[in-house]
Amino acid sequence: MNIHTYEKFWLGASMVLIVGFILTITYGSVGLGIAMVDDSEPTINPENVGDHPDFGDPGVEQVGENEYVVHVVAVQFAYFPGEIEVPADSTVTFKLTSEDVIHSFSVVGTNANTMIIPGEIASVTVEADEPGEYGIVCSEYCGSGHHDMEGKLTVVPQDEFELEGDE
Amino acid sequence: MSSELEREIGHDEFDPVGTLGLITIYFLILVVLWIFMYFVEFAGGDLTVVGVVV
Amino acid sequence: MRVSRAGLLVAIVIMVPIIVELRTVVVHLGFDVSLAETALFGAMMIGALVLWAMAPDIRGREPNGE
Amino acid sequence: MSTESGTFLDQFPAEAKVVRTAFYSSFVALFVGALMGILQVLHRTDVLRIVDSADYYSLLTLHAVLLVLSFSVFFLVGIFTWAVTTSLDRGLQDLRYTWAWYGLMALGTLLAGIAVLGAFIPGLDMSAAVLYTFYAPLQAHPFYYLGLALFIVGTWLAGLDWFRSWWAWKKDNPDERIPLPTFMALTTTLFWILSSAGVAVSVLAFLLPWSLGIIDQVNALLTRTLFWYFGHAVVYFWLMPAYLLWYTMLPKISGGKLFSDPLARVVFVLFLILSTPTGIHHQYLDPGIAEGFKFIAMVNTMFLLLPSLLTAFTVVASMEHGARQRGGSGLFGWLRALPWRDPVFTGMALAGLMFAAAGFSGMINAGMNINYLVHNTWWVVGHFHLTVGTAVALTFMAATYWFLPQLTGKAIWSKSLGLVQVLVWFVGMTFMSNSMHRQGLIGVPRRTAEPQYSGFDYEVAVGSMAELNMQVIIGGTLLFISTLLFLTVVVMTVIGDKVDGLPDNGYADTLSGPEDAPLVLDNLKLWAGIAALLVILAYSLPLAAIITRGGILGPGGSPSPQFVDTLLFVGRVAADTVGGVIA
Repeated sequence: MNIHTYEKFWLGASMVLIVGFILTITYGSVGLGIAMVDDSEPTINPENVGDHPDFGDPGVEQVGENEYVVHVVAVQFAYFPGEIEVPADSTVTFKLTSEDVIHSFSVVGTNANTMIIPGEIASVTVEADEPGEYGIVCSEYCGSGHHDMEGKLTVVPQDEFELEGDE
Repeated sequence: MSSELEREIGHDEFDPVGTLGLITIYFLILVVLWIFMYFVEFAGGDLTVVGVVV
Repeated sequence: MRVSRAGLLVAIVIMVPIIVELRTVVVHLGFDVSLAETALFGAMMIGALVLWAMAPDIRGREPNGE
Repeated sequence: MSTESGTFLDQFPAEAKVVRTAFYSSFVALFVGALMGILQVLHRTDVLRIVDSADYYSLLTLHAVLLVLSFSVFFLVGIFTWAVTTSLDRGLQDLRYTWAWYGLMALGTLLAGIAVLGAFIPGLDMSAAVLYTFYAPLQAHPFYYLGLALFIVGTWLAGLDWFRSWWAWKKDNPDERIPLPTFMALTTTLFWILSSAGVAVSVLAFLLPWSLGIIDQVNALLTRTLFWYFGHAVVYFWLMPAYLLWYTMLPKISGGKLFSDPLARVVFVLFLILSTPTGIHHQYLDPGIAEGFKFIAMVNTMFLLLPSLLTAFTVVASMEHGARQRGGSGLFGWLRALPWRDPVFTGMALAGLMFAAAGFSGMINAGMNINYLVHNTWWVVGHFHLTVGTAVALTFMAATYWFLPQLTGKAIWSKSLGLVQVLVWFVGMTFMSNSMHRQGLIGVPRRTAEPQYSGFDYEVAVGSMAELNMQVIIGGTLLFISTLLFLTVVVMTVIGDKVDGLPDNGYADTLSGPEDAPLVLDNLKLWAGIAALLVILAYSLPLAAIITRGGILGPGGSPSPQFVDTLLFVGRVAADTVGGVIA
């Protein structure tokens, strides 16, 4: 099998490209610490989400200094809670599950983006640095009212933040 | 088609130098765009996803 | 003509994505270019292409792309 | 190649009729699908909303199913039938069998189409607004799943038809290499059967029984994973016939020869072994799947770039060979010597150019963590409108200008209009796809009737949202016009008169022929075995993990909407009526 020299060159360049892509992604995972949504959370029965200790009363919860967990339940066609407020300069973990069909939790214009699959709990941890307001949309078609499914995430300056129910 | 041919070029006398030129340009575009997309659009974006499991 | 009429038409069509993407690149580099300026610039580029194509071929013969 | 000269119609009139019918079926699907496309463009951009936003999703389902399944697959079974028949120079084994698989495919499309359109018929409690991916627990009418199943079984039988031809040919020609076009059809068939087994299991074991009320719930992540087991390989099923045309027709039309037959074989073998164990890259953002499995899928996907990158070189080099034989010279000056006047050539070349652009957005999509940026945004839609929507669709339309005379014995009604048509498609797709990519990067979701939300505004980096939407409207309109031009040329050609002096049937010669290819490349059993092994390696652990986590039938979530009750009710009414009549 004789391959033209130029094509051999291109074969080499293609391999460089492919390996380079894989190395970039690996650097993102290891060097930048970008983790994927995975199977670290237990499964959940979508019919009993309301009885779940965390998802029964979803919302923002402080779990450490500058560390927060937000439990969100997605249903056709809303998020509970629909409006989320977290402080700036904090680490926020979103834990998301669905009571009915597949949804997504996509914070518009940011990297916070995950599928929500009934039976599974999606967990995404993000660093909220600057104050700002973001829209949240369901980017996975979930039924006839899919386009109405939205929420809001507000990152407020630390001194303005207070947890719901706190005095 | 053969009626339009001006000359017959065989296997050994053909070096696809133009193809090599075009594909090199393509290669450079890919590399530049990949770096831009990964490090500017993605890694430089807001709400960086991290692996801290709380 | 340096290229066939069909060849010129195809070249003009291929200019369209180049013009469209050029604007995105230029704006990302920090120069603000409006839609109208892009259109004007695009028209100039296509005009230049047409002029180049219309000029007599230096080799003095018709291309056989027709 | 054929000993008898003449068109395909002269050589194989009965097979030409099969191919013709498959093409016409595909064109009908193209028309309806394109109509749905323009309606969606106008709906999403809020220019004209003739249906309720709740019904938009039925239009979207129809658009996707008709274009990516019916249009492309009907056309490709036509191409492969032509390729096998022409390159083996023998007719199909049994045309009754051939018409049977065609009939199954047509019936399948019809059933699925009826299920979707049922949503618009008042009083008929039928719908299938589940989109092309039909993720459970969204539920469609059983007709939809049944239709898809019949359609896929039809394609399997078609694949078997090509194998039967080859087996028969091999008996007569035991020592010959498999002709390249046949080799391409056979390798494609193999990975198609391997991959579509996943969706067949999903539909027949879970979704169909569930929609009929036999089982109560399904495991949403399991059926979704089985869909994507098939869902990425299917894109190569669409793409391979376009590759076949680029490898075997484009060099000939450029006036040259295929640069390398052995490399073409290598490319198709790579597609056979790598197409299926990559599907999890559509599930990078799915909970319930370990990061390691996602990484493995990414590595496989990245290596799947290799055959496409090799194709780019081989095909462009073949075109360059043609251009230089036609008198072209210089580093890039040879480009001027290509037959740009010919819509067959120009359409395929522009399709290839757009595929190069699509290659880039595909590389981004293949990247694991960068998927957070683009997943389920309009970027993805922009990407596949460049691949299946242009690399495949435009190649097919361009090829039609060559095939139609071969199949009907009639000359193309207007080649100039054909040229205009392919150029309009290119410009239209430039605008539409560019805007889709850019809207995706600012977070505009795909698959939504109204991307306008009340609580926030998109932050547009360049220009404005209105301007980006205008690009989509202009692009979509041009694409629709291009489709109408295409169908006009087809219809006018078909109703025209037969002419003499059409070019002979055939395909490109090679510069480096099959004799340069190692014999092992033709060992289909070996490659199919490796492909199956890789699939088992890539999928057994993720599937086992998913089933262990959630159970084979759950935890599922409730079906939405439910048809079971209606079905039972209709069944009872029917039984009562029949009972009453008999009594």
